[in-house]
Amino acid sequence: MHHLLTDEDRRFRDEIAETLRAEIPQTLRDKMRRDIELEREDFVESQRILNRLGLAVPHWPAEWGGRDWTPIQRHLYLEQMQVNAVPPPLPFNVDMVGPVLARFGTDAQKEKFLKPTANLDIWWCQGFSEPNAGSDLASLVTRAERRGDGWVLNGQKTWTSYAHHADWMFGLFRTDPQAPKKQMGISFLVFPMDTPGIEVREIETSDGRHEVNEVFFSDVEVGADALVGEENRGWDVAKFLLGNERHNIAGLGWVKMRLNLLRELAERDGPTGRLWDDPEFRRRFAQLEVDTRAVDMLQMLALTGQAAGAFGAPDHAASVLKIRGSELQQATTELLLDALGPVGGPELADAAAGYMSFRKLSIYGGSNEIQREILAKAALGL
Amino acid sequence: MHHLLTDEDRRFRDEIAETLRAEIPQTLRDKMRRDIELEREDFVESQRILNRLGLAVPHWPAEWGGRDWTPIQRHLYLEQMQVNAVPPPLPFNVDMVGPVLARFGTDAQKEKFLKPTANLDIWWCQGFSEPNAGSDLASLVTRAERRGDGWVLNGQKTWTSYAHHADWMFGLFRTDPQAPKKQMGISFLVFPMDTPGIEVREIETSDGRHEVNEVFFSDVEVGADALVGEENRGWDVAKFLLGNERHNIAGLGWVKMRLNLLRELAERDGPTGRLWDDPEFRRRFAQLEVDTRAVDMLQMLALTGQAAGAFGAPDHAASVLKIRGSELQQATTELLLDALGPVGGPELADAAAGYMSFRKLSIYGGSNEIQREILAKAALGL
Amino acid sequence: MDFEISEEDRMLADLAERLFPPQGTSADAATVAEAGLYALTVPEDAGGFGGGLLSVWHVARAAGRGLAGVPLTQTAILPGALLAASGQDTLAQGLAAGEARVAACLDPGLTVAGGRVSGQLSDIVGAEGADWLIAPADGPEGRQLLLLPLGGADVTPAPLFDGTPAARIAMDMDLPGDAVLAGGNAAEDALTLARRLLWLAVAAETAGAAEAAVAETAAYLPDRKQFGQRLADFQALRHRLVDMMIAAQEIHAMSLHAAMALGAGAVDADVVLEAALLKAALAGRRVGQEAVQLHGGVGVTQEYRISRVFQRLTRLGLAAGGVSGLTQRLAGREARLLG
Amino acid sequence: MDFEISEEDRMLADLAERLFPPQGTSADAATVAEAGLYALTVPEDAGGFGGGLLSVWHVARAAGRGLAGVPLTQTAILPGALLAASGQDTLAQGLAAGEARVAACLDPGLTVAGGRVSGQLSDIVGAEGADWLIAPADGPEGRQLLLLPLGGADVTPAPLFDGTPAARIAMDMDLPGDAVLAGGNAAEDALTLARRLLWLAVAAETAGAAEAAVAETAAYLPDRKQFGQRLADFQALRHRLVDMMIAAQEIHAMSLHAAMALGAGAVDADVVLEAALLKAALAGRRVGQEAVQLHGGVGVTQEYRISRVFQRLTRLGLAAGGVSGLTQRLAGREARLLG
Repeated sequence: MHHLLTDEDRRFRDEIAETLRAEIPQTLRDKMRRDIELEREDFVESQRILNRLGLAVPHWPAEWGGRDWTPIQRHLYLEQMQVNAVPPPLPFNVDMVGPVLARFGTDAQKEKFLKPTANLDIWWCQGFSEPNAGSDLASLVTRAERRGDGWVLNGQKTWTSYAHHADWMFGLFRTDPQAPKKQMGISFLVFPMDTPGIEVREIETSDGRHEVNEVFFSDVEVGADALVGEENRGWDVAKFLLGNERHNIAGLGWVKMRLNLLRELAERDGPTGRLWDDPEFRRRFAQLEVDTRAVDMLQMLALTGQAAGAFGAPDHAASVLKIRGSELQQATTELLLDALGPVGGPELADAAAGYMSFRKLSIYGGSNEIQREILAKAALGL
Repeated sequence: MHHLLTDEDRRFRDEIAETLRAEIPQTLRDKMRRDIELEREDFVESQRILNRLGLAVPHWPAEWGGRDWTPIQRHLYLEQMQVNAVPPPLPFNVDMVGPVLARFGTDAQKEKFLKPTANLDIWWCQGFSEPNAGSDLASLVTRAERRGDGWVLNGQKTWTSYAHHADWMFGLFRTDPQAPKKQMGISFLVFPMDTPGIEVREIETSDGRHEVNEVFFSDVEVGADALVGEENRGWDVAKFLLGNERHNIAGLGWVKMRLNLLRELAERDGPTGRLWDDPEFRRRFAQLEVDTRAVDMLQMLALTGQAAGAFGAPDHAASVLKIRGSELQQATTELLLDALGPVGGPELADAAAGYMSFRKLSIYGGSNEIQREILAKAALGL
Repeated sequence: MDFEISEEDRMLADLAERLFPPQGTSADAATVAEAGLYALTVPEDAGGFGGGLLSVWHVARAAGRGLAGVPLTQTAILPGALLAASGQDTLAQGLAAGEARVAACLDPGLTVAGGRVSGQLSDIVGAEGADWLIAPADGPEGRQLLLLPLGGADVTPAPLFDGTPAARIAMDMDLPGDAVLAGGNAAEDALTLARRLLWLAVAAETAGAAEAAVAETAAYLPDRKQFGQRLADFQALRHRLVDMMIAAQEIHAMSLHAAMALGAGAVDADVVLEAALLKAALAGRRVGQEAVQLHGGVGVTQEYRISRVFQRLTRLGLAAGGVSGLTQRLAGREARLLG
Repeated sequence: MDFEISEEDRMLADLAERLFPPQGTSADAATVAEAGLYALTVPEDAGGFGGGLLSVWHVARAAGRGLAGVPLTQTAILPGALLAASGQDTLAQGLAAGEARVAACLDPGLTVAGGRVSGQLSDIVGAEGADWLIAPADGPEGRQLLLLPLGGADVTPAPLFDGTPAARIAMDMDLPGDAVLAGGNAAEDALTLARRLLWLAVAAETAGAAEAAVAETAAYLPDRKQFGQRLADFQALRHRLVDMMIAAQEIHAMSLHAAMALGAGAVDADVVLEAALLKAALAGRRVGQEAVQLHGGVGVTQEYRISRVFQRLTRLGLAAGGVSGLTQRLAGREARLLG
């Protein structure tokens, strides 16, 4: 896609890439590349280096470390992070609670949280989903009852990524069960994870790794300063937060990273010869490259405001990119699985964990079926 | 699948194949093989030869020319007809109205119709579908109003294959619009196509050929002897007829015929070399062979009464075989299209007509979507 | 790279859309000539638009969407570019003005020997009724690009299976003195240029036709009822239509990408073009098949526009040697496709 | 060919289904031993079932459906057949009685030299806790099939990614005097026989696991609600489940076909077996992916059985060199696959 960029953007991209390769330890990037499980300290190390370089929170307001990049620059930065397999800044910190605090927080909250959030001195987790409120988030029922200035929390959150690593949680809680609509009467609260009454239980997943959790609340007391934004108006905060999730939704940088890895592995001598000499591998590889190019170009059209011609209207782009991006990411993990099948051992085990884990990409964050419903209605008028 | 047959069945199959290759003119079989449009007289010639050999109506009652074959023998006969690209006996005659008359007809009707029907001295067409009664056949509205001993027909049929060739029509007509259920009040009538008031109009299809028609009725008078079975009980006749359609529903003989043709064509020298040396062609060809084998074995399980293990229950087999058979037939026409693309000219034009025409296989006779609904309910309990 | 459409291309796209409306009847050759679209790739100083690759993309996409009955690629885009490349200003002016009818064919088939040119050509799009044929011929001087008067040849109309006007040509005549447009490297360069235009136009036309398939199906599903429900109420059909739409968008994006890459002289432009063709061929075919299936019975009749869209997509999917050849070529590349 | 299941196979299938129930917990090695299933391929005169290819198919299918935790193929089916082929009646009796634990590995990796046997093996299924390993070794006498006491080797448990018990083995010990089960052609024949059994068992186990994926999903969809509707009410999901079911049926039919072809000594039996493996690998993988997707979020947790079915299908799909190798081999055949 080289020729589609201005000289300036090309330079920007190349500088970012060079910096990342020079500053982020190879060992960290190798772990990421091969789907080896990252420890808490790996994420912390990566994010602190990025923060020092001004690359952890470039999309935040300038006074809190933001860079005022153009959408294309932001895109190129994210893509280079992925292509170079840099362990990404924790999304709960930099994409979710950070921008929320910068927008809705009190001055005291901003002072207290934003710098440590950018530097991963505080590890945040997200308390949104509940057993019966996943795709249909507004159905949440976990209670925050008024007691004095603060609240008492009771109930359960689920799918809470890295709750077992987290220092603080931000989440949505029902502060007014009598509100006339289910989107009303919800508040956005933040509190430390070591508050008494919080219990974290691992959810075992098919990749055999510990990432998601259930979090139970029994009479958990939080203070008045836990509230972000207005009481009972937490849905507005959530909408703002979820809107931010849409950047780089396709994750094509990961696809390209994995295609690079595949090419590299295919040129090794394997137990059944050099994979690069296997025409069936080459066919699948080429097909993936063609598809990636096409989706990459769709993404460029969306980024440059020329989406209408291809998408009908620009706001359909997110759903299309989510569907195709997840499909392509999954297809690359599948090809990697096949490439390492005859190799066996730990290399295969890591690839298998990656393959199984990334099935979630087409499920989480609004499943591909939900995206198709959105498109059927919004783009096709059905 | 050779080893799955008894010696006797193998001999039976080989004899049928030899007879067909010896007796049915090569020119006729070549036309069929290459999807060249058949004329009326081609069908007549083929069926009369078959009838002389006792191969036009082997599934009819023995007194009207039937052969008392086992289900496996019937299957092998049908498969060999297809593998050898024999223009098949007209289904409206031999699979539809013939068995209906043998079962529901009066002695006079049997005497009058069965022999000429087997010999294609009478060409029948089927008046079932209407503009708003296709998949939902019982919604038909074309009227047959009592006048004296007979009826007067008014309304419209559609999708009537070869109505322009036909001597007679059999069809379903609403004789009692006041019947309490839409399946009631329908009668099965037969009448000559040259009865005054019948008008046949061609439906142009994407393969550019004349096969299906609309048939309009304006005050068409038919006599008492037009009725087959009981008045207002035509739905029973229709159910019997449609049940008979289920034989050889997969059409795998056509798939095998076309795979043979593809192999033959691939070994010619083409404009871009020998297609058989093209690994991408070979891959698709091998994949089709594997899939055909699998569906062929499913069919054998259904035929030998061992379907329950694979299908859950035997009566789900028909829907599965319809879906997969149509998909495989379509896939072979698609590969043929690709094989002849670089050749161009009339060979390509015929292959393209075949490719486009056979899209109907997944639509007619209960679309694959309807089959999936049937299976979801019957086999999966959803 | 500027993603904005230029003023000129906007005008050309609008013109093409008026001539080949997404609904209704597509213009005949005379109307297209009068509107000036035969001048698309004729240089401005020969009275043409001087349209570049992006102009070709916009016009071909509109032609695909509107199921143009006139084979613009072979009778305007290629002839204009080839005449321009060989300095045939007079004939180019005639083409631009709609006075001379020229067809171009890029495949070998003609032979020059002993001062005569001869050969059998089939499926020559736009040759019926044309005055001139531009075609390569092999002979003692190697491959030459010839401009031949069709008056001296035996031209039998034989439309392609989707109705595209075409002809079989049997030729055996004295080689006119001024027939050679280019020889040697110049001939190869001209043919390479023309092949790029042809492939780009095929990909862009596929993008337009796939869009049309999606639009027709999206209009049909809410209209038609079965078992008392609108077809649009069946979720399985809705989801399949969404996947068709995404496929059409990918063809659109990828063919536009190829136009921009060629225009920018990108090092990987020819690979991107082949990738765009493969994407168009595979995705266009699936879109056509699904559109017919979702239309049900009427999908295979000529009554609804979709059957003609399907025919068009089927024919376009066979261009450039078909999917096997394209797959082989892309899979066989040592260099990575992604820049 | 008789399509009816024999009395003996019906009994074996029922036994396997009791040990590896479609719901609930699968039996451990001791229970399987007590039930006698380690005797499956041990000849009758050595106290075994003397089960043939169809017996293996029935048991492996049940093991797949019930997600057997015991790797029967590598610890019963292959050892029984290999011990029988080399006349090791005493050890075969021990295997059948559940007293001796034997694992078989068919891949090269061991070397014989100077009276010693050595090598590194990884992913050896069933080797942790086994007393004996049957494995090929290369040396001055060519490839030999060895029976080795694992007491003399370094065995590190390293389960496969789906939890299948397996080990890494580092070996460097004197070659016991009676270790050679077969050499020369006899060794190759034994390995060929064992490879057929392995592949057949993989295909049959995939058939069972795919069935399980369909059954789990069919049970889940009516149970779970989203936006106030049962998931089973979403037509798009229903249709995808039907396609999964058909795919599972094809794996079933094709693997059974292979068992019958091998049993009948059909000339194309080995090709049918490879075709069955390819079908199993490709269709099994799609079934697993779709089952997870249709389960939604819980599909990737260990809470529901489907995640273990998915892991199993993923692992089985990598057997026999994977889909690339199988595709290449079948596509490269000159002879037609269809008889």
